[in-house]
Amino acid sequence: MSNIPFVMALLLAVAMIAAALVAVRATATVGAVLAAGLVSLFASVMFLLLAAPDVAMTEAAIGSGLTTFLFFFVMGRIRREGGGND
Amino acid sequence: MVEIILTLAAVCVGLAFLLALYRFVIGPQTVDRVIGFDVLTIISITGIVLAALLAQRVVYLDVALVYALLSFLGVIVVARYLEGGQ
Amino acid sequence: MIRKFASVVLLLILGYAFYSLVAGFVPDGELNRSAAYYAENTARETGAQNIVTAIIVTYRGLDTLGEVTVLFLTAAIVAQVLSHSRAPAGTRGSGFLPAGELLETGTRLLVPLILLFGVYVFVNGHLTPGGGFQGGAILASAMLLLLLADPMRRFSHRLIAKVESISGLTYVALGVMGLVLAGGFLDNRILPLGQFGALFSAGAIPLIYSLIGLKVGAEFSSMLESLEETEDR
Amino acid sequence: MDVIGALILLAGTVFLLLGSLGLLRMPDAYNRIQAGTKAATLGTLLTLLGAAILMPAWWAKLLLIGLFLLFTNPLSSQVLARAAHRSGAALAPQTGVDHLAEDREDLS
Amino acid sequence: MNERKSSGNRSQAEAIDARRAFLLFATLLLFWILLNGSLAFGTLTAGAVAAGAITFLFKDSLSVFSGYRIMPASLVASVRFVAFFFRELVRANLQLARLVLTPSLPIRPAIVRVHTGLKSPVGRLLLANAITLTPGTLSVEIKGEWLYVHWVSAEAGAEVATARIAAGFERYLEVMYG
Amino acid sequence: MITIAMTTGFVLILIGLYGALTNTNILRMIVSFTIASTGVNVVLVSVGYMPGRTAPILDDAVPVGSATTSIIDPIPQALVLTAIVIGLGVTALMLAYAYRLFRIRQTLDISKIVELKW
Repeated sequence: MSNIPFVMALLLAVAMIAAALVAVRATATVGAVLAAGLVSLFASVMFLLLAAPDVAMTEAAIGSGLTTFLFFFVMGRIRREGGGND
Repeated sequence: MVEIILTLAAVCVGLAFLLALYRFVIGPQTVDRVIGFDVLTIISITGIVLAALLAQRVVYLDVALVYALLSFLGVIVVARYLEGGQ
Repeated sequence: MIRKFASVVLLLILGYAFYSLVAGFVPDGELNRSAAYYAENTARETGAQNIVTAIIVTYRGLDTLGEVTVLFLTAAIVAQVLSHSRAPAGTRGSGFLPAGELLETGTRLLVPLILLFGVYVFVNGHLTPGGGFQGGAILASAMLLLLLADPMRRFSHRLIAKVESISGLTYVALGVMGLVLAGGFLDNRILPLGQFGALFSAGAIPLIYSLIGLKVGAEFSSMLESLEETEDR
Repeated sequence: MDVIGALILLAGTVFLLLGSLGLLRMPDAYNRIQAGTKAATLGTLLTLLGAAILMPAWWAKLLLIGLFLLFTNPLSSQVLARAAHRSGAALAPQTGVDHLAEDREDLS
Repeated sequence: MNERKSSGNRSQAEAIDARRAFLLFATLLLFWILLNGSLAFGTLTAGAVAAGAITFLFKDSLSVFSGYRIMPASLVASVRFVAFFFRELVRANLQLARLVLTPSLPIRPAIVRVHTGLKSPVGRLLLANAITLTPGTLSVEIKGEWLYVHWVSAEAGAEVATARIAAGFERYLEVMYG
Repeated sequence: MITIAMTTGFVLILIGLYGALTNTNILRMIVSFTIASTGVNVVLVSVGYMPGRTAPILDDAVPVGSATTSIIDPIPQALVLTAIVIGLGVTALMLAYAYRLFRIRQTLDISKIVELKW
């Protein structure tokens, strides 16, 4: 029972590192941005397990939410002007 | 008794998490990654509810609400981007 | 090639430094002195349940004022930079296609609820996790949903600017009132502390956090909007 | 009572697991969306119900999370499926008719 | 809306607008009370102020009850709709579980047209959402009176599809929203 | 728990730095930067964690009297909260300038941008 948060943290650590590797190595920029959002998302669950709900909420709403949205808006503008996808 | 069942539930969540993460990592298209993102967010909500149950703190549930909002908005932003521009 | 080699060497050195940091880390057994002070005195001095909120709004209120100012400057600079790089004629915004009918209906249905949730997050900053910054981000997310559902839609710039400047001004005015009526700049005891745990308690903290929330929401919205803006010239 | 709540919670997580399995096994994007959205919705709803039985004082927040998911989850799946079709995501080879592609010209 | 209206029409439109605003306000206040989980005076006041401001600023917003016909028959239909919906949701998941656990994955997907007669926006949204969550179907696009549905185990014909997919929900939604 | 979180944070910083150093696309560099900043935040929060204690919110679960012995250090949390918000500001500025650079140079690849003046 007391091991559950520990195992969850371990899983999240694996997932964060995998998503970060995807973000760095993926071929398409869209995938990279999504993976970065996912890293922030898992970081926020990790903050919750570290007993920091305030930080978890901030990371979820700002770090994972608005940052990803800003990226997609800029990418939309760049694509509209004929910029390469990669 | 309850503890054993909760541990089993946590195991199921962990397995589901790993499977969805695998789908996210292998792709192959961006749409598949977005689906993986969506399902991972929702599995994270379940994880947050479990964490709140284990820590006996009701305040953690606010973060789950932010997550529900975020999974919706994130998927819609990416979908609108993938639809293509003018 | 040299570049890759150099970066790998740098990462190895950094990795060794980080390893020694992790290996030598010993977690605290009990709270250090400042943390213990906050844990003991927050409830009595500020009446807030959430100690993090008390630190951000009251104990370190001046830093938060600086933070909000930095965000304001960021929004202004983003608008300035983008206005210097006009898009080619005939194109507009980030060029999303018109949305489907279901998304439009869903947006009309969900935006009020999301806005109300944002208001809940920043009004309850002293009771539950969350506060002005998170609530402002949620308000901006609702604006984003409106932008996505109808790319042609334009918000009134004047309304956003007005909300931002009025809430910023009131924020500073409340700080000065703290200087006059209570112990110092941004002191929350200008209003009665009220009953511990109620919505209207903790003096001016809910008011200040609501103002921060409105201001931050307006700043994020204007940031998103200047990225989406029509440029037909 | 606690045991019933925990069992409902377990059932929810089992549905989540099956949904993830479907996500992995299905051949094309649309089928994956189907598997993901159905299983995730029911799985999360059952988890929330189980948590509400275990902790009766939390029912209001849990109810809100459930209602919100019930509205947003199918909507985001629909938007995603529409975007997938518009961006030309491939259908699985065993797919039969595609009326939407036939009607696409007079739609847009 | 038309610029030139007779005064009778205008007052009718105003009454509809007022009703919609009131429904939105009531929904928001209910949402606020559930969020806070308390009925203290201060909480209610703050909620009323916030809900009023949102109702005033976002006039074209809808609530779940916009266009809802308040009468006993629609209340009965709502209850039966919810019950039917949850039964279908559980059935959908069981079917999905069987499908996923079968090694050969016996699917025969297709995108079919489904006819709908609903006019109210909220009703159409509820119909599409319900279809997405029922066994083996996923709504992809809605246009006019046609709904395009991705169907995992397809059978032939638009009539069959309409009868199998949409009719069950439409029966109740027509009573509820008209 | 602390060790896991801290190690993850440091590994994220390293991955982010690696990405920022090896990618040539500006957007990818900004993505790597956000990953590194997330890693820093994880490290900072994990420093403030103490095993067996709970979040610094004094509701029914944590009575005021026993706060000193049952909550974790709130100061790193307040710090990280500020850091996340400022991180978004920095990212927005970087994105705006990247877009400006793209408008002038018509490319996002820094290895194709050779002039110093722009």
